[in-house]
Amino acid sequence: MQIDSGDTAFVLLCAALVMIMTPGVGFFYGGLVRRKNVLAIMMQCFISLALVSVMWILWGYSFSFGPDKGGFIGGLSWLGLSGVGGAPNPDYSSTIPHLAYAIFQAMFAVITVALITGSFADRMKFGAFLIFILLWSTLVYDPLAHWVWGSGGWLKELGALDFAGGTVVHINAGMAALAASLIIGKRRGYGRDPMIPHNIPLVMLGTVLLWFGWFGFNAGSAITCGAISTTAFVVTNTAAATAALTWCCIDWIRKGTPSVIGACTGAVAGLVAITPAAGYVSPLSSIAIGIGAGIFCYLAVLFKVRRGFDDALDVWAVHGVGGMWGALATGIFANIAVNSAGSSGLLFGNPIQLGYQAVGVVAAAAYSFVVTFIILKVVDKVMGLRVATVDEAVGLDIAQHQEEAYS
Amino acid sequence: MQIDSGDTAFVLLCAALVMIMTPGVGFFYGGLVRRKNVLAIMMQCFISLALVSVMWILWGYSFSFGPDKGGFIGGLSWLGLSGVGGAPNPDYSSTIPHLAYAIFQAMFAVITVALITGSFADRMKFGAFLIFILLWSTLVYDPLAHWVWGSGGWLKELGALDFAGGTVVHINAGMAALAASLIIGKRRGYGRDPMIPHNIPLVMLGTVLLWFGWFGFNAGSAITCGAISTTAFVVTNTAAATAALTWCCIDWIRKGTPSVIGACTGAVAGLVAITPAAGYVSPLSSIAIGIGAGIFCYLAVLFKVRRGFDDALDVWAVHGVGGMWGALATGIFANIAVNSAGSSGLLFGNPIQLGYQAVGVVAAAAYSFVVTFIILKVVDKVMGLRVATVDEAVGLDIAQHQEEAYS
Amino acid sequence: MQIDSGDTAFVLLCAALVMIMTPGVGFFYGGLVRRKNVLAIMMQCFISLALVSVMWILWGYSFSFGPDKGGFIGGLSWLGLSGVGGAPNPDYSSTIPHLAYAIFQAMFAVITVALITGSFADRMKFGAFLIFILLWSTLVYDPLAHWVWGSGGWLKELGALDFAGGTVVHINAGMAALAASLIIGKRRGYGRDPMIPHNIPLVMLGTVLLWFGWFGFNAGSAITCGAISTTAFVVTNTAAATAALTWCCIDWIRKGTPSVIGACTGAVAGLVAITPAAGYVSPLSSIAIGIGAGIFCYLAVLFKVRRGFDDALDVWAVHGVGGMWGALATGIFANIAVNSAGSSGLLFGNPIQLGYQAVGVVAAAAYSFVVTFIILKVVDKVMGLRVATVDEAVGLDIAQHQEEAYS
Amino acid sequence: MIKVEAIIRQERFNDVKNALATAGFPGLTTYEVKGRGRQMGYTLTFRGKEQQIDLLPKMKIELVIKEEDLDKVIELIRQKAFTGNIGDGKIFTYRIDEVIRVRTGEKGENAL
Amino acid sequence: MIKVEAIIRQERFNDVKNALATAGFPGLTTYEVKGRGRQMGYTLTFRGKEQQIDLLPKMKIELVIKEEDLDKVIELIRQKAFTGNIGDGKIFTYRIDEVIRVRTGEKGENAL
Amino acid sequence: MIKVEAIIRQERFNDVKNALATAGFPGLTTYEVKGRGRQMGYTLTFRGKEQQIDLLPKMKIELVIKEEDLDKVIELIRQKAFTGNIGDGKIFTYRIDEVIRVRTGEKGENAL
Ligand SMILES: Nc1ncnc2c1ncn2[C@@H]1O[C@H](COP(=O)(O)OP(=O)(O)O)[C@@H](O)[C@H]1O
Ligand SMILES: Nc1ncnc2c1ncn2[C@@H]1O[C@H](COP(=O)(O)OP(=O)(O)O)[C@@H](O)[C@H]1O
Ligand SMILES: Nc1ncnc2c1ncn2[C@@H]1O[C@H](COP(=O)(O)OP(=O)(O)O)[C@@H](O)[C@H]1O
Repeated sequence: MQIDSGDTAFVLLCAALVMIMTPGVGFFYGGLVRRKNVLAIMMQCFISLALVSVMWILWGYSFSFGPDKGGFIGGLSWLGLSGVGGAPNPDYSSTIPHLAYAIFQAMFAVITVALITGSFADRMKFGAFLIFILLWSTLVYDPLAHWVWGSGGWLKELGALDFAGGTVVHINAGMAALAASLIIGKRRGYGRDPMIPHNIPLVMLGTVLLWFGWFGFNAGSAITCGAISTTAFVVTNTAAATAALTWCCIDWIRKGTPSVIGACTGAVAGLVAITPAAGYVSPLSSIAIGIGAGIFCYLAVLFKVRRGFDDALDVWAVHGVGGMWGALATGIFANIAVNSAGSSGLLFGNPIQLGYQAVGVVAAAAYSFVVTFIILKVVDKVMGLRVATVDEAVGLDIAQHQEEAYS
Repeated sequence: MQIDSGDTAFVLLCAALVMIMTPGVGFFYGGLVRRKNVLAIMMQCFISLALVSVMWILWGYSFSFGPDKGGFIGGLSWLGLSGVGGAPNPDYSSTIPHLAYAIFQAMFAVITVALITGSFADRMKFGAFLIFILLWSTLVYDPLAHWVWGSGGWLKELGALDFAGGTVVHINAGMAALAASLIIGKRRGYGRDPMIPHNIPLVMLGTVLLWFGWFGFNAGSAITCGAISTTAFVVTNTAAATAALTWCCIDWIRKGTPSVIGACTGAVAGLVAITPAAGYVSPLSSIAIGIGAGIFCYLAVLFKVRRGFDDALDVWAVHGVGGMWGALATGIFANIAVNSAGSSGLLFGNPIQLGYQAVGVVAAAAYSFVVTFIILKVVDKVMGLRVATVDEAVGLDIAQHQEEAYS
Repeated sequence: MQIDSGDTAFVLLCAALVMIMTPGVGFFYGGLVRRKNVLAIMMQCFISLALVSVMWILWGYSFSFGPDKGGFIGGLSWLGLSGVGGAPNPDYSSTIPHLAYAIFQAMFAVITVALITGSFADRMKFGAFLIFILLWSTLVYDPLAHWVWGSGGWLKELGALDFAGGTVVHINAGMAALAASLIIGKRRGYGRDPMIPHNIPLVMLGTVLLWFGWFGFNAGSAITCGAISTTAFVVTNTAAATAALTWCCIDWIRKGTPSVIGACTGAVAGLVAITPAAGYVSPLSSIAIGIGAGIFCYLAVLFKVRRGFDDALDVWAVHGVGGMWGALATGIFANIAVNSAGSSGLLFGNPIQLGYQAVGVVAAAAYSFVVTFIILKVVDKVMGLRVATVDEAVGLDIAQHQEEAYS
Repeated sequence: MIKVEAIIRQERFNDVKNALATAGFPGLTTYEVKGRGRQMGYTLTFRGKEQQIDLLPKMKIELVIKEEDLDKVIELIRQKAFTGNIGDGKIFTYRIDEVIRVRTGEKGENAL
Repeated sequence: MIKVEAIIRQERFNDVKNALATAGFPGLTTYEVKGRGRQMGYTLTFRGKEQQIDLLPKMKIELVIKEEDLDKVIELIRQKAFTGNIGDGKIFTYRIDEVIRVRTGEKGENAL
Repeated sequence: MIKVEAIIRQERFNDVKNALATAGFPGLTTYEVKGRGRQMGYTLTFRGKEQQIDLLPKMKIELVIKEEDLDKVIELIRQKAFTGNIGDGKIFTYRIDEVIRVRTGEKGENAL
């Protein structure tokens, strides 16, 4: 096994692209909240980058990708990245340094945590948030990553496909967000006081960094650079575009006009949905996946509003539901002609694949929801999750960080 | 023909860089307009990305690069990207997947449309804009791309050089913008009410994303990564830098002080002008091209103000005139010693090249202006191009999208 | 020697990443200053990009990397990049075009100048700044780059290690900033009027672009793409993360709460400190380096406040002190097992390396401080460095550029 | 001397401002406000959730004038700010005791 | 008619605003201000440097009402804006001569 | 009680504010406005196009004081806001009927 400079360059640069998605989430969410809370949520995203990066080096990578323990979790032999070096690893990265694979994966662990922050926006204690990251990333993310991608992971063995993290990242973050919003409760004044996005250009900036970085997320997940990464790149762009258009159409019909926030949300929904399918489907299939993403996530948003739980920035509706649709769509549209290392889905003569996908969806959703629920209940008991009422009224930026965003 | 991982990585990542230019245009333009219209123009750019991406998959690539029909347009055989897959294509991309070439080109089709929006800023109906994109991209962009870059295109056969789109993208967008500004008329209050850029840091952000993405635009246009892409990269940076300095100098002389908007505009003018020449000229020549870009585009802006047509954000002056200068400068400074696959220009003993370039300029400018004019006249008749007066006064963000940028 | 497409793609794209760091510095600094001065400092950074880019083509590269003159400076033979072309150069870039190496290095020369602007923020004349760049880049940056990286440079011959510019870029910029702040004096109203960062999301944007671009800065400095660039990438991310966390911890202890600006500052400090060490140390060592960066730079900030010199945006404390710590840390943590082309440091049995590093630190710091001091004294005498008092009160944006950032 | 405070639609502001200058009333101070009146606002939908926006952006103009100009100024503002729809705005007037020009120290009507 | 100017905490603003509407006083104009009172501000530390912030963000509400409603309105504002800590704000009142509704030209209390 | 409204140059604001505190007048409310007076603005050129900017950014300070302090306060503001050039600003004064401190309910001069 020799290191290929092109593949290595590709994966490293894709890791950089994925890295910028996490602050991208911060800008996206930051623009959507009220002015008094923008720093707090950007800070949560930024600290996710810092804290999970270090945890990943110390134990996260080992738990996720280390030598398999019963299909459920990785072992301890790669703690501190010991033994993870410049040589390729036959299981994960046969043409690039093992270390390059490890850092690429680090960025996935980072962003998954950041995505959840949208659900408890405007009311989570910063200290409690840090404890939550530590526990959640270790107890929820690491095992799930192992199931799906780790050598020996049970979902991988089963044959469930997840090209770039529809299950591990998006369903996972979405269900954790749902649990979090139920436990922490609604924002003060929810449904009475206006809660208008305070800076839509910032939302646009976040969306753009996400779309841009998602090329690294999906195409980089090929871990080599050739036909598969190219396909992943193309369908990523196409699904994002299609879902943005779909969202605008629904908005136009329902509200009389399309909106910037709608277009941005739609694009993200499309990016989410194509993620598990990216290396397995054709460009035309990605158009179908994008349309589905627009419709299902839009409906999920409406459902949430009707049910009245306050997943403030729609993490569940966009990432949870978008991820589920994407995982199932992979079981429908996957085509072995696109990627000989994958398998075909329902439409290409292999209906059982849809079953595997459904197992993955259910397992991931249930595990994430339940364990997140327990973690948050415990943290809430021990130190409280929610800031004081007056702090929520004043805004988290001043109350928690003694800073004002603009002056 | 084998796929080269380095070349493929390069082209895919360059495609990502070009992708980010389109929202970059949105930020650039968005900062330049008044606060009440910033979302509308960012939305136009963002929707260009979405809509043209999908169109490109469905028919745009086939029309532009499909098997030649009489030198004028591509055929229908690649509709839906059928047959455009993981294998290289000898005509366009002998070392990377054909699909990679197709998506790289998609980003060019996207940004060209977005560039035009600056001309009718603050007064175009969003619905009419969508119809305009559909028609314009199909009837103007696709043929022009075929003429210049398509295998068998008549300008390519003639020997006109356009390394990365001076003709196809910039002259084209600039002349379309000129036509659009003439048809849609001046902004309400033009010349009376102040129309001050509302957010210059946003203009800077846009400029920076453009400069950054332009490395992908120009260097990526080599479609391989080696000496030619390196040259293109270097001259791109140099021309942008030189033109920014030139613009500042002129401002200093004329207004007594250089301005941020001037520096940004100058940089973009330099980037435009070096585009057609990028793979063919030496670094020292790129300094000359940058200086010319600063001077000619500055003069064009003054000319526009004197003539009183309201190309609101100077698309014609910067992209149209800059593109023309660049195309002609390619005929002057091109040097076969830089790129053996190109040819030399006037200064290096091949004056006829300047003639070919002039033919390209005239043909592209005339075609773009005339067909754009017709398209817009038709759309105007059918549904009206311009928003109601009160909507223009209130601002497009609220009137068209029911959103306010900042709150 | 043959050109490797993967290595070339990597270095070119890394050059693009480093390019975006300079406007990133502009956003970082721009958010930290008061609203009336944001354009002025973004403009200084942007013009650094423009002016140094052109200077580098004309003479900078030749002075820095041209054939050695006595270990002190490069010769004139590469003026105008003559002879620097598509072929590899055995001394600097054996697998990529020499020109690619030259443009990668250009971006380092650019950003070093931009970093200094934070020290004289809010009070430097724009004209004087331009003269300063011209002199400083030529008389300070170019020689120092030659000493450390130029073939035959005396510090390189001595054996001092500087993987990606801890000495050349950061100590250099930091000491120049110290000299500048002493000469230009405190901001008007320093210590009396509030000087609150006006736009913290902009600070975050700058930080993010820096972190993102720094992957290019450090990993790209391997000039090939394989195990070394991968290591550099990983330790860069880890040190940034660790230092951000460290800074937050200190803030939490001292002020009762962590802040966004603190987290951002910490991350930059970590990035600075890992720069000289990037290709030579293990991930675990980078955690130690990051913690040290957080502590030492924090202390340096406190020291500055106590001493009362007005290095407005802490260039000395973060880049100067961070760079020194990084250079010494390289002499402590370097491990030949990580990079066989390097050498080991104190902890791995080679204490003399720490000595070499100390020599590099002292030489660079002294040279930079003294020559910068002289240059600024001369410029001050000839044309004055500082704007008029009323201009400082009104703000540089209006006074120097006749523009307002927001309206 | 009388102070006139007019709260008008933002999109009518430029016309009002220009008309005042033309009519010989250059002096004014202005800023953005949010207001609520009979026009009780409207409902926006963000991400499927309806939001009641009861405060709408308006422009406030303050100008201090001689008492004798009052009717003229009010008429002029009304004319230029008028669209006929709810939300056109309101004008308040009250008496001012003294005016001082900072630069010269002039007082009273001379300082206007 | 009387103009009431209340300068209150931003975080109490929504409650005050809603209560006024409920009590039959929809008309108001509001904007963000910075103020200093007994509450002399606080000290922030940025990058190790202490900064004295003496101006704190507040919300200003202006509403013109009939004289007879004055006590009621003041009581209502006080109640909703109250936290009991320094910085709760102040209310100023003064007489207004005339009110004109731009749309209709109505004057006086009818125009409120 | 008297309300003093001073519209001054932004760059003089810190000095005025500090001087008022030192002289025993901490209480004030302030916000950014745009204004036009004798200083009719200036012409900017953006991208070759001249733009007439007639509204310039100013700082407005409102402070309510006891009548007896009026002259002192005006003198102080004038002194600190003065540069001698057009655009130095204006001061308006008018009588206030009542002041209420939200926290305590105190009224009148005690509430200042
Ligand atoms: N009683 C009031 N006190 C203070 N401001 C008021 C009052 N009534 C209305 N306003 C201001 O005037 C603006 C326009 O009032 P609006 O009710 O829309 O006018 P109309 O009733 O004439 O249609 C409001 O947005 C608000 O700022
Ligand atoms: N004399 C005054 N003139 C104008 N505004 C004032 C005055 N005193 C207080 N204010 C305004 O009221 C706000 C609240 O005042 P503060 O002193 O904090 O209230 P309290 O003394 O009741 O605790 C201040 O921020 C300021 O905007
Ligand atoms: N008649 C007026 N009514 C309200 N505000 C005024 C009036 N005249 C001036 N101002 C305010 O005072 C500011 C300074 O006025 P200016 O004419 O520049 O002062 P001067 O005439 O003393 O040079 C203006 O920007 C405006 O905000």
